[in-house]
Amino acid sequence: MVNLDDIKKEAHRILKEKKVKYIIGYTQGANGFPAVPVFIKNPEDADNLVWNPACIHNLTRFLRDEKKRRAREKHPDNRPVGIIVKGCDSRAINVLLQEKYIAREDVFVLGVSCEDTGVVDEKKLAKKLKGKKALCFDWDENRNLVVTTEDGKSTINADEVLAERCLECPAQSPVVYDILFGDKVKLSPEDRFKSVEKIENLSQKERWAFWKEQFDKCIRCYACRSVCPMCYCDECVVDTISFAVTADTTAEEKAQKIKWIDKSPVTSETYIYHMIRAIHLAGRCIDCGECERVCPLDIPIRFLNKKLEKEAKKLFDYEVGFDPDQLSLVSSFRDEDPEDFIR
Amino acid sequence: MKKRTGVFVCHCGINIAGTVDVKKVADKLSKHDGVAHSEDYVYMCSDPGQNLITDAIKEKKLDSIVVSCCSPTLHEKTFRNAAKAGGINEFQSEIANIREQCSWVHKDKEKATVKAEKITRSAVERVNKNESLEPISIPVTRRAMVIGGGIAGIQAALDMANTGFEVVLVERSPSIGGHMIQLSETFPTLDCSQCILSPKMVEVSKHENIKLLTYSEVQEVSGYVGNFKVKIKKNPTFVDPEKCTLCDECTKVCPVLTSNEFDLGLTGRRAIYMPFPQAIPATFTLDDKHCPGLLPIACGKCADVCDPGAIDYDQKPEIVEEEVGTIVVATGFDLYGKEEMAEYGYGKYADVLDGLQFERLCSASGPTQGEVLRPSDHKVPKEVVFIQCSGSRDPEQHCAYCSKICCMYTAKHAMLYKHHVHDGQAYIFYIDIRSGGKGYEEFVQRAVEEDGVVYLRGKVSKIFEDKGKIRVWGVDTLSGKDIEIDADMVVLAQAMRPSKDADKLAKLLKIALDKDGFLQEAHPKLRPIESVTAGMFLAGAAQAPKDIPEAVAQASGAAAKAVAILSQERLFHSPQVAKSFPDLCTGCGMCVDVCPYDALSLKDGKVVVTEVLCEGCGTCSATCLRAAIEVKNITPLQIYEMINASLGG
Amino acid sequence: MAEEFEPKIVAFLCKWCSSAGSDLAGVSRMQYPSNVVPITVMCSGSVSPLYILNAFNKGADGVLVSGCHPGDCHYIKGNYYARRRIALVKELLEYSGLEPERFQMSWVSAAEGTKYTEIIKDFVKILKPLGPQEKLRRSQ
Amino acid sequence: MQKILTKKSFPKWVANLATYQIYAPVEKDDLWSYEIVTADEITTDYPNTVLSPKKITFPQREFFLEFSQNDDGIPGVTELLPEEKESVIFGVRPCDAKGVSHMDKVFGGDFEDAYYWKRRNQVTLVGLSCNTPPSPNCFCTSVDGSPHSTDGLDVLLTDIGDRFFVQTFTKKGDRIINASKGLFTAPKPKDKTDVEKVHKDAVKAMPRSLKDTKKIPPKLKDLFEANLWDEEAMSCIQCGICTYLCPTCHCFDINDEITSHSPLEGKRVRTWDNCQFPDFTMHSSGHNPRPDKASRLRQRIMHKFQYFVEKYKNFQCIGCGRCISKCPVGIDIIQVLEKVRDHV
Repeated sequence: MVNLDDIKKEAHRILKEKKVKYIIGYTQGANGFPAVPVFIKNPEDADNLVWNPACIHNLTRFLRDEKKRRAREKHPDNRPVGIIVKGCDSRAINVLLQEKYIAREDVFVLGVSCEDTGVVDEKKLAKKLKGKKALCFDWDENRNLVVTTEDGKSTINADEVLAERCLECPAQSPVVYDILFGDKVKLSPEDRFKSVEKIENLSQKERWAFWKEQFDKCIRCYACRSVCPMCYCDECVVDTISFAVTADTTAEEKAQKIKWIDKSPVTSETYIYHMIRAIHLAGRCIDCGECERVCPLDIPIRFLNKKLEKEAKKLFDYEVGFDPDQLSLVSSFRDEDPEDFIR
Repeated sequence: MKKRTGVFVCHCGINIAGTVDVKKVADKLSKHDGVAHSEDYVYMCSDPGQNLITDAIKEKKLDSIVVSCCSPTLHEKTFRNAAKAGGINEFQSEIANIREQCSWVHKDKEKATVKAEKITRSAVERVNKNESLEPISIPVTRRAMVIGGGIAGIQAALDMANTGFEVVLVERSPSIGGHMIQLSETFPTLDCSQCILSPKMVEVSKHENIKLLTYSEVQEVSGYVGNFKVKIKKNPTFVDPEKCTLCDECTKVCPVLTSNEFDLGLTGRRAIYMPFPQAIPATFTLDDKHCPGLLPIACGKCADVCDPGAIDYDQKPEIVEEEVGTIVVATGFDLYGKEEMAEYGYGKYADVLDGLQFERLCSASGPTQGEVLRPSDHKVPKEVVFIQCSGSRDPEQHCAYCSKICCMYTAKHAMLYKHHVHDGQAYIFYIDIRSGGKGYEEFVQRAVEEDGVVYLRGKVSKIFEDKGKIRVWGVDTLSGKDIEIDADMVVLAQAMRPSKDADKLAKLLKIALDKDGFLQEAHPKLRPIESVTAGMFLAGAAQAPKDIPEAVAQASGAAAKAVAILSQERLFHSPQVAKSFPDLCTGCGMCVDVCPYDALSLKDGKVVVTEVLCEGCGTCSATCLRAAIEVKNITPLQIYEMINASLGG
Repeated sequence: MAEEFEPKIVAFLCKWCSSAGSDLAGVSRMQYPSNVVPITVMCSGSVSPLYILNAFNKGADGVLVSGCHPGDCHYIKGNYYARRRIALVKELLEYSGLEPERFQMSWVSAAEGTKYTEIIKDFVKILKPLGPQEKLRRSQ
Repeated sequence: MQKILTKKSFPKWVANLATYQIYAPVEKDDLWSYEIVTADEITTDYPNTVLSPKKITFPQREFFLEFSQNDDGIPGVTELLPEEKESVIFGVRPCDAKGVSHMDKVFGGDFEDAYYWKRRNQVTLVGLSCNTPPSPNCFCTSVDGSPHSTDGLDVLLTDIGDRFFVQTFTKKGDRIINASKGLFTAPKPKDKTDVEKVHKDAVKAMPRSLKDTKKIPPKLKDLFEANLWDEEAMSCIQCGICTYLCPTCHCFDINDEITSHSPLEGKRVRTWDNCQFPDFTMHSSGHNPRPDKASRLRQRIMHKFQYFVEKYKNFQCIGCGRCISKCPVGIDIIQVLEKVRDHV
């Protein structure tokens, strides 16, 4: 079992010893669920850290901000950043390493094992609690969630409230870390791709009906992009102008900006946006499910990424985020790659 | 800012105009954004047609042109030159292929016209975003390398050296000369092989422009046409040629006896030896595989008797690095092993020889000083059976191809045999006689008529030893009769195959092999001398089975090709290469991984392009997630515009 | 009377094999429907998924990507990367509800004019009953 | 005027508004949103919709004009105004209505935005006072609002058991009542006392609050350079949720969107834009006056609680709590404002 005090102790130690610049972790949110990211600089604040089933966020997203910050500063403090990661998040670290976006010495990884559970799906829990506010909760040893609300304790079986991605997670404990909390486990769920098959089994017309309805909800707030640890491009296809623009960029170069997608939130444009997003995450998405969680309109974006995760595994035997030294999915090939779809 | 583009629609007689309303296309395009001039003409590629273009460029102040005509593979150059002549950059010219990809494949005039329009519009959109480019110029290292010191390599080296360029000739064995120096006489003139080759060998050794590296092997090749860097491993001979006086004392005391490669095992040699009397360089070599002397205190006899003290057991292999602008590969051939021939006794029988062994047997400098004697008992063979196509033309078990020279040398062998053994009888089993070549057919006739060689059309099914004879079972397919001959000697015309380790070398050089393992020419008809890699040329039997004249011809051809490169101060490389955008690059290195030419590398976390290595395939740009790299003049923006134009209307 | 639906096809052809192959079809005067507008690229490996999506977005009813046969790539291995990339795009598009028939890939060598002709003929035949592609098409 | 409408006759009333397009909150997959409905789909028990009625009065995308180029390359342009269609939106939360009224100020005044008003004038807002808070993050009372505020509404309904207490404040409001005079009766004293009680209780039920908001605008003036913004923005991911969901955010972008390139066809389109997006303030020179998320978060707060207040004497924020509920990283505007208020 993970012991929060161990985490706090270690956090306190590395901050005190000035090993790290600050620690990215979780703390209690204003209205209970979920937890919220916190950035701890002073050893004494280490006490504010929490570890519970509400620690949903993939904090590696914030490494991008740190990198940008360092780029801006004249005399940056280049000490590593302490970061708390779950199994899925740790694989994001591996991908960032693989893509040379960060160096291993940039981060001090405090890995926390989800052991045989994971994080709670906010919406599932809300349904269970029928609008009541969860005051505190944690897993017991029988994979039950013990929740306390204003009217007392109740226990819910993990499978009923776990985030779907956790039920399909291939690595519940971190694959890269400087220190590990909790037990190392590697459950391989009998079906990692259930959510994908649900849609695959629909007919082409049904699939389209399904996705059209989903895409038409999209308001292009780009939260899915903004929250994704892999979406770190300086310029995104959806941005109207390029951040690469500098004082000496010529008018011609500015004119080179291609409008792959219009700003109008209409089916075609939104469809293209989500396709491009999924393709760009092929072989890079580690299924932390953040994109789907943050969507204010509950678009099951994760299904798109998960599909490509499945194909990468099925067609190319490619697993994401376990080996920081492997070639990326689209910059490698095998002679035996399938080509039955090619005429 | 849109450009001022000129559009020129070609009728190509009726080839295009027959199915495409060229006037309409020209008229429609004249209204396309950025088109300042648009016209049609019956033959754009004709001089008047080209003048039309150059004039229009000048009069209408065009800064780019699109020619709607045949495939760019045909006239791209023509119209780029026309653009140049008009005073604009050649890369401001694009071709819209409305013949092969439109008029020729459609009948419906209306539809074909619409399509021709779209194709042209998309070319206009492309050229609109074309950069003016200048070919990338690369300084040339004006030296050449020849790999392989057989007749082809020698010829190529001499030809290049004689044009005044320095040549590095690399040979794997201790002496140059290759297989030709092993031959006795050569068809169809029967002149002595060594007599015609050794002068060339001497010339090589004396030539001021030739740097000879024998007993050496290529280990590493880097760079590109005009600027290759080659690492060569020089194996130790343990003998200093400067000091060695060729007194030959050492061989007398050497206790080791091993089989002599030069005589193909028909004789033996010492561990310290000179491959053959005319060897170049003329010096001894101590073969460390057999010499015990290299082990401390083991032997050392040769060193003791060597007054000049030329022998140095402590010699180590050294790595020589050579910079050259071009490379000629002449690694030659080996014979297909007798041991492969189940039907002919796996080469177990002493009196079953292959062609080269028989050459040695006939050679005045050979084991028997030119007397034809059976290796087993040194008796004069009275009946000799020659078997052609041994291992050739046999896709099931051996080589599918025809080794080409066997018909001729077998005829020669039979003839030579008769000249040595007047009362002997020569039989030749053959499938076909292929005697194409100057004086070749006559030569074969001479063998039959003057020397009474018996030609039997058919294959030999089996040979085996029986009471000191070699029994040959065959069939004469002309008479249909089974034939059994008790021969004293059998000579197998073994197939020619690429020399040992040619494939490894090809890998180092990044040049392809064909299905049989011979070096692949760039084009079977039009570029038979070039390899697929720019700046590397092929000579001799390394490319395909050849006889001496062919090998020499190709060698001179390769030399000429190589000199064509060396005679230039600088080479020019297409400027349509990758271009990176550091501001967008995050240094993930995916493009570096996919580049087939190692043209990309990371420097301080950003990708950089080595333009001379880039062939402009664009795989990097499709791989990049951040649009941080693209190929000039076929950028994503241009494709984007082309897509839009192709779909409009 | 309504005239028959004519699908619009964009074909990305690699310069060395497929484009040459379609040239050969021309030289041999083979006949195929005029629905396809070819865009010649250097290598199938240079075809970005964005091109494919953009073609559909700008009204293509079908998209074809064609390159050299495995092993024949003029650039040694570009088509292997294409094969992998396109496989992913194809899976994704089908999964998200696009008719699978609308997006195809083929290997066409410089000698395969006939094959190119057949591919285009069949493609048009398959696309006609599907009608116009509206899903990714920018129209509203 | 003040009236009483029994819940029984409510559907009849809606039915009588056949000439109008009727909008009301409906639920699909746990999400509530304003959609075109029929009388029987309208309910009084619903949480905050994801998007406020802003999506109707100021749609995320609207056309300005249509352009094209004929065969001879001659361009043509036609103006596109919103379609003629009167509509009534039922179940508008008082805070959201206030949002609309704030937006009226922005698009009205010295310069009137023709497109906005063409649409706005055709919309009648029928509010429903919040007897129970529709969101755990409601705090309208802290920003000069209330669960039964009337600002921006044409009509306000209050659920008092088996009947609605109906108040109208505009001609538009009167019109839709008068359309079905017979259904409405004059309120009795009991009705009035009931309403007052319901309204009082609603205020008490307010789940969240922010004290001394008055102190905030002057305080903000001096905090432009404060590093408080850096700390608050650390966890911001720069998505557009808070602003797109905000009933009062009104920034927009105008683009020419091309549907066909040859011949050229397309529309000039206005779409929502978002001050939290990095490219929002990007200059073509490459200079970005709001280069980091701190400055963007500051902008959101400053705009709502200082700039707007200076110009219109009102908080722009109407306390609906959407930005709090939906923020992916739990940035809580109330907590931020408290830090601002108590900043020393």
